[in-house]
Amino acid sequence: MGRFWVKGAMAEETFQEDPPQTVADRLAAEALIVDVDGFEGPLDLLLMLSRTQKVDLRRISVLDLARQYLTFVDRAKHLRIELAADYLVMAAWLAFLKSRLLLPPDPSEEGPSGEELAAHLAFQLERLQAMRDAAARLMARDRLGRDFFARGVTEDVTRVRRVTYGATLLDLMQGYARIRTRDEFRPFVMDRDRVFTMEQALERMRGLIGFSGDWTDLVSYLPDEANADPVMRRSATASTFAATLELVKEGRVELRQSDTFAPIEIRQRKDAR
Amino acid sequence: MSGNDEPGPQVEESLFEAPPMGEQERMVEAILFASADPVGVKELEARMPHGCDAAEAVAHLRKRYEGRGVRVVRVGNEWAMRTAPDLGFLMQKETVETRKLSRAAIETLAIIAYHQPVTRAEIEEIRGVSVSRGTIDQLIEMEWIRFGRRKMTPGRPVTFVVTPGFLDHFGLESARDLPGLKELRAAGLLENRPPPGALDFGATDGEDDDDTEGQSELFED
Amino acid sequence: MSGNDEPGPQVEESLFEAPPMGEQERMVEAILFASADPVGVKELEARMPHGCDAAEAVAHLRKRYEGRGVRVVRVGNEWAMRTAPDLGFLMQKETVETRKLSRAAIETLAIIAYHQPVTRAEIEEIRGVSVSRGTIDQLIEMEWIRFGRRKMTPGRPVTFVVTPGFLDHFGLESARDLPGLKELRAAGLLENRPPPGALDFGATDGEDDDDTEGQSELFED
Repeated sequence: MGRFWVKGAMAEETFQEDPPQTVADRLAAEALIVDVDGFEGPLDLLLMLSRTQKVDLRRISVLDLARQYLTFVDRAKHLRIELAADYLVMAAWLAFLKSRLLLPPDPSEEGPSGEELAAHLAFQLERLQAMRDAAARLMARDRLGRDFFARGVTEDVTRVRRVTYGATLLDLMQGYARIRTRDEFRPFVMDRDRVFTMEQALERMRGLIGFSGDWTDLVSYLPDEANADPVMRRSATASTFAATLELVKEGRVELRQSDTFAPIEIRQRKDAR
Repeated sequence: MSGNDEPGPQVEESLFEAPPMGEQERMVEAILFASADPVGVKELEARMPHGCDAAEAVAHLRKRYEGRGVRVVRVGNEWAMRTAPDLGFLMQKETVETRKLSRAAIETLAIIAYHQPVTRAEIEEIRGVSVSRGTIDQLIEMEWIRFGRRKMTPGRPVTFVVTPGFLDHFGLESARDLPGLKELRAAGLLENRPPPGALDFGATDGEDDDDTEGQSELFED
Repeated sequence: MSGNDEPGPQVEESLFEAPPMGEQERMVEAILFASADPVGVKELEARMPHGCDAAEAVAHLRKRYEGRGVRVVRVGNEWAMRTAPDLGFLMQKETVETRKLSRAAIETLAIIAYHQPVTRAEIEEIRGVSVSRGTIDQLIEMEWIRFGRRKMTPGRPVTFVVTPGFLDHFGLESARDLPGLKELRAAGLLENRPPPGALDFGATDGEDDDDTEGQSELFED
């Protein structure tokens, strides 16, 4: 912990005299902020800030870095530049880390020490830098089609043409995705297999009504299938009722109900043609 | 061939001193190898450093390849490298024409890979259309699918499974390594997002713990 | 290969006596020469007469081409002929413009190459930002990365690994030959250290348990 105290104190001084300085400094600070689009996330920004320490990443002062980052975020706020949420999450975390590094450890407190957290952050930065370097080395290698070349033409010495069919994993996965998404987006349709339509009910009623001389409960007109299957029964009841209304409108049937929820009864109109 | 700095009036000439013949031969070799078409001496020299004698280099190269599996041959006024005619019988594979599998075949194959062992009726149910006999036959002939064991359901229908040859072709250790739908989506292979609350098949992976917000952030950019 | 199983083993052997090694070398030369893509020993032998030792023939051939304008190079488990890199300057005409990769794509590619097999969450943890959908998609499309086997951690997330095409493009014999790999590993920079305590930002934890082992598995075999 002591190490961080000392470094922290030094950093405090340098940072106290930071804000009101020369125009050049302020321009630099602003350039930094305007550049924020160029950073790929908070870790990238931290890595850039860490370069100002001009030391091996392994010996970086995470406390200084935390301060620099928090200053950066403050300036961004001051200049009313909106930072993405992950920059602010990192700021909160670094503020927490800073307090852990500055305060003597509380023995009653659980969890990793500030130094452990700082060490991990340093590790992450070093690893990111290492990957950047590795990427650069990779891209600088001699490359096929740029530095070395494959045979320019593959020969058809004997023109034995055999057709094979091929597919890539990508084709396969896209094919599967296509099927599955098509399922997901199946337009909503009513499944009509257990439905007694009004047209069916009307047809049935037209046939039956001629035989009913007197008041008869509507329910007795339901088709036989309706008795076995409750879903069908619900559908048939509704459609038969609707069909009855249609027949009343046509003047072929009379309809009555003695009371709320009492059975609905129908009979053929005497004067119907 | 770099810094031999002979002073005097010949400076310009020595600056452009041609590389040794062995080096020129290498150059001709590389150019003829990589070119799709035969190359003439004039073009060779235009591409090589100043002062090279491409004709001589070609002659050397030609000699070097005498009796080898590859030869330097003259095509009109130009030069090309060709495999030796007596080895033509080895070349059959090079003339194989690869065509994309039909969409029906790819979809059928994908369903078998993801759902194996799967019956023909099940494939048809998933695809929503019937599967032609030819499609299945083609996949069997390619040795990408084979018959699995019969299903213990009425009619005991045969099932289909993918073969080791399939895994080999697609660079998979096992069919279980096929990415789930969610992962396909994460990899950007799925354009559409499901309606909210849609069924979530495929793998659920630890990396998507903080789903709702993480996802939109990740994939909506 | 027909149906002559009567006369005994000797006859069969002599029937299929392998050609002399010099001839085998010519055959390998012709096959590798004619193919733009790397060819494996198994395929070489499948195309050569019965009894050939393609691996040995390749070794001879490789030696023969040492220092020439064209070389025999190893790509993963396969072999290919490629022009010598120092002659690239002669080939402006053949140069194919590779698609410019974004910085994110380049970094993601490097992370996959050095950390493979690696999950998306691990890539994000290393880069400190989420991986956009297009990046992985692009790398898969270029056939530089593919899905590896699933990680045996909660959620069984898919992993990414680099392909033989990647090795070919960057002139690597195997993933073990990645520049600086040893140093990076020695420095512990390829470890996937979980953040201390629960206070991690960025990616989620819990899937990095058996990491070291996955890595060594890949590079050490």
